[in-house]
Amino acid sequence: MKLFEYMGKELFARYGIPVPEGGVAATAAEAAEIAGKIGSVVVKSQILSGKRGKAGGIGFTEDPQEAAELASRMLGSELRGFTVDKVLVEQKLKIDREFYLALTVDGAARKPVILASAFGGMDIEDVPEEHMVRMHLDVTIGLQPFVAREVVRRLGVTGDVARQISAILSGLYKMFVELDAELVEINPLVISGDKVIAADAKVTIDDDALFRHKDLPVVEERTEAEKKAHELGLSYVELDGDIAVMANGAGITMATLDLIQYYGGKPANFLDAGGGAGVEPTAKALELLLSKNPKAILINIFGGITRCDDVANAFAYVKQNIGIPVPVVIRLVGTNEDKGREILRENGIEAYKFMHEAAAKAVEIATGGRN
Amino acid sequence: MKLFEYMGKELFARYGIPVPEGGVAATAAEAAEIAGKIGSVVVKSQILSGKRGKAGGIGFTEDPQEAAELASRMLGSELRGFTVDKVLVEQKLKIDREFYLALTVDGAARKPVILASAFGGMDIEDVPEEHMVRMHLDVTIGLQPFVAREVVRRLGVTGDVARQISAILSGLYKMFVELDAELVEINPLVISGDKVIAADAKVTIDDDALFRHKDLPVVEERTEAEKKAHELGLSYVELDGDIAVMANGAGITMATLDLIQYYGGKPANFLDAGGGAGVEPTAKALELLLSKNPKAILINIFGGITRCDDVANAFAYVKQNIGIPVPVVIRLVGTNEDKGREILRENGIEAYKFMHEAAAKAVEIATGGRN
Amino acid sequence: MAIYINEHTNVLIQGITGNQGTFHARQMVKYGTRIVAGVSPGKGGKDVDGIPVYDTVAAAAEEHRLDASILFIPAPFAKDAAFEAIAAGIKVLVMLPEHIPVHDAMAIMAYAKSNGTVVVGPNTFGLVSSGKCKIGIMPNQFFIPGDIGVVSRSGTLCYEIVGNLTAAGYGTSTVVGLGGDRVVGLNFIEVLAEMEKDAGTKAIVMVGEIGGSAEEEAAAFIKGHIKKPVIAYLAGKSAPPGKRMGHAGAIIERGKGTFEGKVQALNAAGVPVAELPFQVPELVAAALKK
Amino acid sequence: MAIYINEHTNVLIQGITGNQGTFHARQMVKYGTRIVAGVSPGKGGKDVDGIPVYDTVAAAAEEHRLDASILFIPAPFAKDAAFEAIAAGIKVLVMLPEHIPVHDAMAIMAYAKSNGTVVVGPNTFGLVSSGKCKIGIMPNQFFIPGDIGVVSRSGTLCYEIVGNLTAAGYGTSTVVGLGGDRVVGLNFIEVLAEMEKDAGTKAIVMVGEIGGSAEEEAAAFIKGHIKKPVIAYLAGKSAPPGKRMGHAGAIIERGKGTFEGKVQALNAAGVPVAELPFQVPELVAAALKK
Repeated sequence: MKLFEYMGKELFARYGIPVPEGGVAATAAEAAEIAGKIGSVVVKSQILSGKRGKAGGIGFTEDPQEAAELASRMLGSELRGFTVDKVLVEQKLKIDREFYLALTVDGAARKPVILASAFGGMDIEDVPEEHMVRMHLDVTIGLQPFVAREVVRRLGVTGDVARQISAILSGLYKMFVELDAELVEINPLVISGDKVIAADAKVTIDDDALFRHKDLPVVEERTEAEKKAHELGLSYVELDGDIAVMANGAGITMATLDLIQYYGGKPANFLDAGGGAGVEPTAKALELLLSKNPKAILINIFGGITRCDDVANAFAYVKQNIGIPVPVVIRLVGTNEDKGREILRENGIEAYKFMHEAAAKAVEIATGGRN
Repeated sequence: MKLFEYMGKELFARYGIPVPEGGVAATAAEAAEIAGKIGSVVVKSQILSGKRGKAGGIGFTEDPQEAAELASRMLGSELRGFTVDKVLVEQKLKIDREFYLALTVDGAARKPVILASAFGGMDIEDVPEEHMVRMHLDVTIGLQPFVAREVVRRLGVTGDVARQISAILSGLYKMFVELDAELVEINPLVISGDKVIAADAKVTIDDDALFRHKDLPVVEERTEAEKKAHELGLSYVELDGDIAVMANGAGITMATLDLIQYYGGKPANFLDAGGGAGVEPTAKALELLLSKNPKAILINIFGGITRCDDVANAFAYVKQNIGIPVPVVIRLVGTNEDKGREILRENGIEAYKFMHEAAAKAVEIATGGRN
Repeated sequence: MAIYINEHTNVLIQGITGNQGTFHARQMVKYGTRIVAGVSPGKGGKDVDGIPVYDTVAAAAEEHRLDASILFIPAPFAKDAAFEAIAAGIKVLVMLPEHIPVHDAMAIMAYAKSNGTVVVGPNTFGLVSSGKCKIGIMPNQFFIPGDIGVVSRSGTLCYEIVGNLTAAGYGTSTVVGLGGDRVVGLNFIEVLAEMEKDAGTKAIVMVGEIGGSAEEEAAAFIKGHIKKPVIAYLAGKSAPPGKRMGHAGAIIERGKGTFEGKVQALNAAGVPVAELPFQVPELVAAALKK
Repeated sequence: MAIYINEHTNVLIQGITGNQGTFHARQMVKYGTRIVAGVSPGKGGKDVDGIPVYDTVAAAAEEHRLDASILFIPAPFAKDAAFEAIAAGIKVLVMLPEHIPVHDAMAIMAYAKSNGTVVVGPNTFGLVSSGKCKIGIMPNQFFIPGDIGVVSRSGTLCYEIVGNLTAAGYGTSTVVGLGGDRVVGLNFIEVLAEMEKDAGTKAIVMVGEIGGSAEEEAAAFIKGHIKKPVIAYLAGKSAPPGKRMGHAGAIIERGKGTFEGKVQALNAAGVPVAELPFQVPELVAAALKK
């Protein structure tokens, strides 16, 4: 779950990481009030995406009235695919240097990794490797002082700035662990006079750990259909084609989409029904696919923990109770395969054995045989 | 640093470990007041030693007036070598079962160890091994729920009592780690109806970690001379003989005492001057030895990090500025030995090469040649 | 021959009394796996089809030699169960659950490494040494003995590939599901190295997908260390770019992770990449003929 | 021959710019130890008698192969320094400081074990392979090459014993100070096992003391595993019973720890125990004659 910048900064403050003075505003009046207290401010659109500046989502002013106008222009507008609901109004920093500092999970190393650079700012992804500090952490001992010493040494900073960056790193790690973050990122980390301040905040919380962080704000990135799928325990992404797809497992779902594309069709969605879904969730998933009015539905099941009879029963249930007005192509093998095929046969469907055959058939139906 | 029972129980409460209702009293009136609020109480002398019951340091009553009398009798009295300054007045528990539960450091395993038994109470040390649960903990993961499950399984308890003991164990471990304890011990851990309650508390904090626990109460177990020695960074224990001893290192100091005993003498103290003490602390240590009016002083230095010239200079300083009215036998070898011997020679002392020779000489002086 | 597990491996099931645990205990027994004990706190003393159930892993370990364990435990409790297995000295731990918090996974991997435990998963179907020992939830009928080693990041897709191999007459030696999470215990390289040493494996099939850099790293390793033929299948050619993990994600991957990049890296290491699942057996046949 | 360290061992000094660090750096160099680098945060780029100083261990490791490190670091910061050395891959870590919190010591030992680092100490004088490499604070002149291995719980008492051996014409192979704290890295058994294998060691002297059960455990080990002659000296015969660690201390020791008990255990394992330090060389001579 991605957090908005203003939420990330509230958390930073809680973990002792300095952030600019400021506040979040949902109206122009609120923005003016905050700006009035601060003076020279930056007004920043709060969306779950970076590169807001280039897209016009950030403005500077010293006048509260102008801050209100900036906020008024931003609020409700569309920016990089998101609607702006809030703006962050905060003190404009004098920027002497821009650093980059982040903690994330390095899957290959199976460890947290610190990423840092003395060349922070917008073009951080292009900073050459030799200017990028990478240090893996051993979770059995956590972030020890020696790690911070090594990071600041490699950044080439000393004295009080080094001390401040070490302290920020320490707070950042505590937050990373305690909040089950997948990412905590400060870009830029600004040296402003003798102070080091986090000028931005990107925080992503591990969705799988949200059950132990009931106190965190809830940020919803999903579309309505995706949300519904999530509530059903399904992994669902909308695409722009016309063949609705359901398979069990992320890999086989991807491979199914690949096959549709290979045969010249266009998938309407990615729907991984996961392993071991019973009759009811599978039926709900089918209803979800139907709600998008596809030209065909392709179900590709290789039953392991998923039982073929459950899938077949779900199909039968939906067909008998709700009706399925589009052609359905089913590939069904694995656990309880014979039972499943028998149920489908009773419902007028002959299941395929191979997924490429099923995919080719679905494309044929959707394209009206044009491919 | 050992804590008094009442301090341990205050900490228990802070870590969510249930303790009997009660309070600490320094006067009979306070004891009566607490007893008046509770009803049936136990009055317990607060000393840094166990086996208080057998020594008459614990009394029971239901009458506040009698509680005052018990307190009045205990306060100021001598008990097992300690003066009673405070009594703990607390609710008398109905005892259904007595368990034993402790966490300490197992040096041989280099790990914390849980010790637990369903046969707690006064005779815990005699409980046979098969009724004692021992589980080592891996500090890299701490006390995980599975450890508590295994402890209660081996204790043979289930249901809500198991749940309560698990919770107590969890609090106990948190306290053990956060307070740098060497020992946290509950004996007995009482099953009273459907509640599990810590009826006693033995807590020892690691002296070497006190620097990070400035908020803990300070309990002084040392005699005045031992206290002074501690402030000088010396390890000092008073004994009842007449040969004052100073050596550098716990092992060699022990060996020096062994030699004195071997030759028929009696050491007045154990004084380990440690490694690398400079001129001033060594001089102060000498003054400390002199303050106990020994018949002879034996100094046994094998210089490693300790420098022989520093020791010799300290001797010279004390001799010249304060005076040394008793015979001093010195054994001096190791780092800067030649310099040290030369300084001693200038001060009228010929140092020995071997410690057994020096010890024999010191005994000869102290016993007037009777040995 | 086989890697990690074989016909002598004694297997524990943690969470054996749950629906999934019981169902798959039966499936594994049917396959021939030596399921010697189960653990379910509070259920000690009961049994599941004659498999004795204990309250703790330590209690089970008092009665049985335990070589491997498989977890049928809800994600929030999986870390504790994994620690319990590792602390009891179990050397192969199969973690089925998905949705295990990534910080828990990192903690498990660190503890497993310190204790010399091989972790398979999490979010895996398990592993199977065909005809000898299956520790996982894959359908029994597809895993027939043979000399093709298979290692896969994804589950059902792996069955798909194994199904295609089986249909073409190729049995499998050991099939390992690495698991679909960001942090998992085994990677391609470690499994490839074992399969290279395994006398029962003649060719290796890698089932990968887009994202991460595991396939690129495997390719580099194959070049230097693997002499047996390796065939790959990769899913995700048609996938739109996935969600990114801030700048940090980009910095870590440094351009790796795309379908094309992976195909290029594998080809450069002499590994042919099948475009469709059913092409895998053909490529295996061609490689074995060489 | 020697154990743990030898003439090829590259040694780092953590805390080299402090008084003790600098003094003993010179002493070690004088003894012949290959001191290749020092670390003192904030002092990177300086040198001590030509020994380059770095800000961090990682920085030193970029420039030098580091086999061992010795800490001249105040106790409150020793844990961090120890972790730093272990994380940098140093395989022998000598921890001089005393008064290290026991929880810190347990954390260090756990981390060292996971990373395969041998820790000597804390609260030790160090170790020396005589004539080859000294990592510690013991006076140079007593450690002359020979074939007696010495392992001791206490520091100065060990010099005393080695001094007696030297005076009697016995040089030493490797001398190891286990350290005087409750939790230390090496124990008698581990060192005895190494000395048994070491071709440069003909006889072993153990210097023990009352308290704990290390000597009893060593005695049991010697019985089963050590064929070379072992001689012991124990301090503390005259000591009054020490302070006890609650019931827990008694439960852990179960009657072990007394002088008499230790002597009995050692004698039962065929280890003669000297009553006075100067008797050690006589017992060594007698054992070597057999």
